[in-house]
Amino acid sequence: MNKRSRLHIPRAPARPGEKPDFRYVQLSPAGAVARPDVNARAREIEHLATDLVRVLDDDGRALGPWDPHLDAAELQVGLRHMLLTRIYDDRMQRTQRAGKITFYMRSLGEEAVSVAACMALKPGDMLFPSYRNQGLHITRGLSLVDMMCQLLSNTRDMCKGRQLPVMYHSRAANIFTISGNLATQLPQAVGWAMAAAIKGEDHLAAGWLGEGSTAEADFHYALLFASVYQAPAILNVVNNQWAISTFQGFAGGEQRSFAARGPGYGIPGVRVDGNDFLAVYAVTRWAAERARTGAGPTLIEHVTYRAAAHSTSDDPSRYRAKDDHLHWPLGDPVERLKRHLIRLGEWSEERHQALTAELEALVAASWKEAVTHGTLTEGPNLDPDLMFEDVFEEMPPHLIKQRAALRKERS
Amino acid sequence: MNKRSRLHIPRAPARPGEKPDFRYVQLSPAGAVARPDVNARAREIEHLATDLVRVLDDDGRALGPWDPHLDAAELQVGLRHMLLTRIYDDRMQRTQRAGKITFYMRSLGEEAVSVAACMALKPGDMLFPSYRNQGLHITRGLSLVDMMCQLLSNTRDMCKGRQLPVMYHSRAANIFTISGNLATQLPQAVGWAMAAAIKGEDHLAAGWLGEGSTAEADFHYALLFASVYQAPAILNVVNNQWAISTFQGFAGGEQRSFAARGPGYGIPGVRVDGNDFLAVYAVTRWAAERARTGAGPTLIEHVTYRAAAHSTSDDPSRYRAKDDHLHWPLGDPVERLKRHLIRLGEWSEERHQALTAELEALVAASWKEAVTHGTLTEGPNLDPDLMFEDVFEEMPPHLIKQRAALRKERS
Amino acid sequence: MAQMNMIQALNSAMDIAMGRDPAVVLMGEDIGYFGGVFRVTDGLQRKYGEHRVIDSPIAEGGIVATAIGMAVNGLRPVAEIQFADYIYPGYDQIVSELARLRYRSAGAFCAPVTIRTPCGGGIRGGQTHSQSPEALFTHVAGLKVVMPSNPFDAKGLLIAAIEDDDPVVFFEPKRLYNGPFDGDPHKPAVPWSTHPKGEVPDGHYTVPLGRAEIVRAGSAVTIVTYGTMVYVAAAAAANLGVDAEIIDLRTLAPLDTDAICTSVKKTGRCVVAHEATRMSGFGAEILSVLQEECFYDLEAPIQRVTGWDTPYPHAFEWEYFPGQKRVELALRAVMEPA
Amino acid sequence: MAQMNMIQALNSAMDIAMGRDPAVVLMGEDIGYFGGVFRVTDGLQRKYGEHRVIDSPIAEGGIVATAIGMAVNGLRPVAEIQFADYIYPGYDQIVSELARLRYRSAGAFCAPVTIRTPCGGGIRGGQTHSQSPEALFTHVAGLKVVMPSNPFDAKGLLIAAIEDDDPVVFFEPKRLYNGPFDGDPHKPAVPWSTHPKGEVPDGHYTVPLGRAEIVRAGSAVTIVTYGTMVYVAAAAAANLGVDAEIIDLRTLAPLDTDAICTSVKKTGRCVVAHEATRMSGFGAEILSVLQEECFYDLEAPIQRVTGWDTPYPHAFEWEYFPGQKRVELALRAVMEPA
Ligand SMILES: Cc1ncc(C[n+]2csc(CCOP(=O)(O)OP(=O)(O)O)c2C)c(N)n1
Ligand SMILES: Cc1ncc(C[n+]2csc(CCOP(=O)(O)OP(=O)(O)O)c2C)c(N)n1
Ligand SMILES: [Mg+2]
Ligand SMILES: [Mg+2]
Repeated sequence: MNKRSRLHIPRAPARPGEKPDFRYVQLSPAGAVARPDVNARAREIEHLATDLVRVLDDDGRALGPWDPHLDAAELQVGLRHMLLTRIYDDRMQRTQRAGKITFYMRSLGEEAVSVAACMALKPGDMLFPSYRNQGLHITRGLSLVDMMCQLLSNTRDMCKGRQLPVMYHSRAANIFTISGNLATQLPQAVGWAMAAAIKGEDHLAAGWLGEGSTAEADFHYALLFASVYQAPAILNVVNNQWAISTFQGFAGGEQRSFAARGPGYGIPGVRVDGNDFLAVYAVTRWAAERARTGAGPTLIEHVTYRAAAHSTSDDPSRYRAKDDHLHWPLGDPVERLKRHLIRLGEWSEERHQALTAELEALVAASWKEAVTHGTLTEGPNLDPDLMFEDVFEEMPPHLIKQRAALRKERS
Repeated sequence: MNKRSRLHIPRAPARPGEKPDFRYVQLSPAGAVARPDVNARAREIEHLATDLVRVLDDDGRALGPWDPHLDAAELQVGLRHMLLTRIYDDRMQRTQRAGKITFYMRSLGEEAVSVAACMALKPGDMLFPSYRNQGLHITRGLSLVDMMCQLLSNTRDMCKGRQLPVMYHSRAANIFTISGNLATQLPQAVGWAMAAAIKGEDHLAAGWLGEGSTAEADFHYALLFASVYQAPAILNVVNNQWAISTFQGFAGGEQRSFAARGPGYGIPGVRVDGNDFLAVYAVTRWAAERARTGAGPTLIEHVTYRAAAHSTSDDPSRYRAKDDHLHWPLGDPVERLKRHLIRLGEWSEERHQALTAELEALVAASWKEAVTHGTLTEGPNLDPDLMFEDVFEEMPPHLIKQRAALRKERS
Repeated sequence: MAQMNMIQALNSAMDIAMGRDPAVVLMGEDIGYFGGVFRVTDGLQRKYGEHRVIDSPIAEGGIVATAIGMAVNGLRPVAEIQFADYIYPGYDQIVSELARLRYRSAGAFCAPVTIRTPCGGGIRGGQTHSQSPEALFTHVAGLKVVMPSNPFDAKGLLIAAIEDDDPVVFFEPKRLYNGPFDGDPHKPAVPWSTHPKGEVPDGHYTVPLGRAEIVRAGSAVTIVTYGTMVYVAAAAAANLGVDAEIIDLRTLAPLDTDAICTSVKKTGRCVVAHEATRMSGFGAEILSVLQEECFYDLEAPIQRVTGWDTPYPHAFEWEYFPGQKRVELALRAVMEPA
Repeated sequence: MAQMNMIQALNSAMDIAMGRDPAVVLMGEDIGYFGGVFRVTDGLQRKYGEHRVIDSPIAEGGIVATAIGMAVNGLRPVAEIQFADYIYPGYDQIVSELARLRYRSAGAFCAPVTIRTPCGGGIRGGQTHSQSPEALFTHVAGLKVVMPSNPFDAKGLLIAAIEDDDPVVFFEPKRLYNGPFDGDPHKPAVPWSTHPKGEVPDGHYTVPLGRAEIVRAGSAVTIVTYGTMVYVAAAAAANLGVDAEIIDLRTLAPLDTDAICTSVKKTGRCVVAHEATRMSGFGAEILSVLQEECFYDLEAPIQRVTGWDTPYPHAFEWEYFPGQKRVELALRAVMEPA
């Protein structure tokens, strides 16, 4: 073992104590990337997997062929959802720190990825989120109280106490149940889309996963089945550069973009500025049109940054440069959309402050209501009998017996 | 369910009763594809995943930059290995039909894929074959008697009766044990290569799998880990167009070549005429040089045709056009190398017939010897006690007990 | 009533289910145009089209995952895993997703997927075409696990599985596809047409999940078994002239505890038999339940008859397979304990 | 001798093994620069370099597969699966490959891979950070399965596992990382420094695989258990004042049959306890072996104490967890059978 090892080890651009360094992120100027026809063949539009689709420039102008030309009201709604997501996150994080919930995960800095995408889709489209897509739930109008009750595992918890905090779902809003196992939802989304195609229905399925999770087999299955059956699916990779402590290079992002996986399977891959509300909206729309017109699946890589810790159990100061998100070259999605609206004359600092105050009050009021249904430490509590339900549709004899045994144990 | 379904179903080009139709195979003329420097970056040589590297033209001439300029003696050795593989296959097939072995799988029409690749590698390179790479074993000089004893599960069976026929291995020849589970060997090959890199050793690992098997997660893992750690590995996809009854379109080959998966992970992908001994040799050499100089892994798609049935349990007349392999546009690897050698003045029909007779005699003599070590129906037989060995390095008490129980049962 | 072998009975089950419910779709390797390597889906693609009988990539994990997605979108997928030995790449999606969807979403989502897969040895398939991994599924809360032993049950259970809203892993002992097999490889093969359970109604019927069947009433000893071992056990008991009560579990999970306990309470003796490896095999669960429920009725230790704790070796198929002799020794031991 | 908690003991084991043998390499998610989400590999990358302590992609299947390849090439990889709940994507490579390599190649190839993974509940991890899937591995011929219950054993067993030429799946009850835990979440946490098994030699030693330990001698009843339940069982027995003999299996496969049978033959009564779900859990195997070997010594049915046959729910952690009360009820039942 004395010869020089040739094992290549990807390197994070900056570790604690080092200066943040984002030169590795390949950028395109806002407005610079062409917008191909939705029926273009994957092979003709491979550049989309290397370029970076951007609409908003640093001065808040919307530029180029991907500008979705949304009206101001829609932009304001988008801003509101993003801001609400952020305020909700912030408050729940503090709630966890105060010991009132066991666990929380923020999406700070990644709000556009969920909110803009969700707004570009139709209500009948089925969403298969990861744990960091709370913007989807908020955009689809889930009640904050319901979401908080899930975090609290209280008597109104939609999961009946069975899931860790943030593992929401909504049958009514067409949002699939979140799994603690990474990436599993992606080929499920493709299966859902295949069923829509089999049934001849006009809905598509959209799934999200982190760039770290693309290493799992399920990402490969999703691309493969989507390609073979040309399923009406949108597969979203949220490349926030980190998977807990592991830099995206360890998921294969050093050699090639994640969007580039698509063309390898004959699926168009689009790299988009994930902090640009307009770009995410436009690219999602484009992908949705492809799906709905039978042109098949699209892979979208959202280039963004995980500004927060991985979760409340994580301390990023151990593995990355302090405050590095402040140096992230694509800025902050809320700030960028706000600047754009102000530039359009459709927003102001005052209105922004007012909205912030309104949403903070909404979150606070929701929390107040949520805790009336119970907290971790105070009742009312869920009935432990519930533990034995929903394992099967009907409770089989052995679970009835175990339920009785638990009753005895607790008596 | 009355609307038109948009589920796309890949279609085989010709089913029983239809005329063979191979227009879907994208060809390049022999000699037409450039041979880039081994240090070229994946992105610069993506055309290799779409083009088809060919050296031998239809008239048996060697053309273009990929011509490896082997001397005649080497070519004759290659021809011999391919012919021996074919004769061995043919004889073992008939042996199975005669009920002397339980199962067999031929590599008819795919001999170059194994033989040429193996000759382009060094003895210290580790091979991770699939079940249709018998050319590797033959090229590395395994004794036919040993191979036949494996098929017979007899007293000299290298597997001690534990594996189905064709699941050979050779520690001495650096050929890994074949698995009945598809694709598993590919990421193992990458791990082996990573270890070589860790130890600073100059060996590479080469793995083979069928195009159908690329659908398995293990293919994805292999590409991913090879890319992340730039492992000195050669990953070979043998695209013989069929996976049992399933056409390659169901593995994703309709939208894009299998070689094209490589560039998605930042790995060069090369599409090569798998029935062209010289092309397979040259591309393997190129990939090996990449691996040995630290330039990382290479994905090679060998475009070939499964001329035979999937296995002795299979009847392809149920699912594909009769004799379609006779229409395969890339011809037969043995015939093509033979024609080339004859054109060079280094071979003749007479020598070919003589060699054929010699190899047939060798196979026949080997079989004669092999059966002296036992057959399925006649002894000598393996001792059933062997069943309990090698589960662990040392036999634990429960297996000693079970061995005793079996002895009692058989007494 | 028709004479059917197990392949035809399974085919008929899917045919009936597809005919009644357009949501039933099939997916798997080689199942469409070709009709499956064991021909269980033969003719169904021609009848129901390529959008309902879907040839899939060779990706067991992808098959299960997309089947889950289809089920969530209202279909009732029946996925074939070509051999049970190849189910492991789909194990994560089965265990972490399929089994838990209903639970984790408190009933908001469920996935009525049936996974069919041929299992067991006796066809010289070697270690990767002979496995019986049922215990790896009975340990997973949320899965129903079924293994029929004859054409009549196979059809009725498969229809029941497809119609069930819970996920079912449906094991098909491939050695029984063409006829009952009593463990003696030297005897000429017996076709299902000579067996009463080869009489199978053409139309719709179900055999309920979770219910065992007493295939032979007896008083001296209970044999609890399933799959191929049903016939081996019967032959062994007949050889010894033991008046055995033979129970074919048919469904392993949920286990029909009542049926086995009632019998063992009556006979006081029990042999549990399966092909799978012994350690942590499903036999251990059966034995444990009986020990817990019938301790005071037992006159001798319950005996387990199983495959050995090794892979299933090609050359030693019949030394590995728990044949009549192994069952006889167990019956002897339980009848005349040392 | 040093005071170590289980995290430090495991870290020390790897440190020692890497120091002695350059072939030992570590691989896993977040294990390198960061030192692991439970910090078990803390400092090892700094000490041994990035080529021996390797951060991996999030691909459990790829981790196991490449570890096998490395092992075949002469290394001794120790792969970390971040939570046992995430081991299933690697299940195929473990079951079909790692466990069978030596067998199928008749000893020509083997893969001395150790797979470390934190298991068990009690940390409010919900259904995907609390599982105890050991029985899914004990059913697989060719795997050794280990679960230590204290720092001393953890270090000695991990070194033994790494040095062993057979593959080992090494479960680490994460609730025990920082101290013994008797099942009462309301009591203040106890550190390992107050426990004799928190005394751990700095240097090299092994605790042999396949050998159980009697952690408390007793005469009234045998409790066979492992992992966290060792402490819960001890507390329950103490609560009841029962003179229990408590056996910590430490290695589940191969099972130390002698140790448990000797004890049960002496006491005539037995409780088997584990955290995993009951049906087809490893308890069923233990119970079966005891029933087979000690039938005539048993004075009452063996009782199983387990988690319920449901996923591990976030809100009902302590109703799910087999706590002291559940063990007490079982002890009562086995001491004064109805
Ligand atoms: C199958 C599986 N393996 C490992 C984990 C543990 N884990 C949870 S989150 C995470 C990192 C995921 O990173 P990424 O996919 O990039 O998503 P992000 O957190 O950045 O949004 C890991 C390794 C898991 N939940 N599931
Ligand atoms: C994991 C797994 N799934 C399914 C099978 C069954 N099977 C054996 S060979 C085969 C087809 C493989 O086709 P391909 O990879 O193209 O290789 P070829 O036979 O054409 O050489 C299938 C489906 C298997 N052996 N392993
Ligand atoms: Mg990430
Ligand atoms: Mg093929």
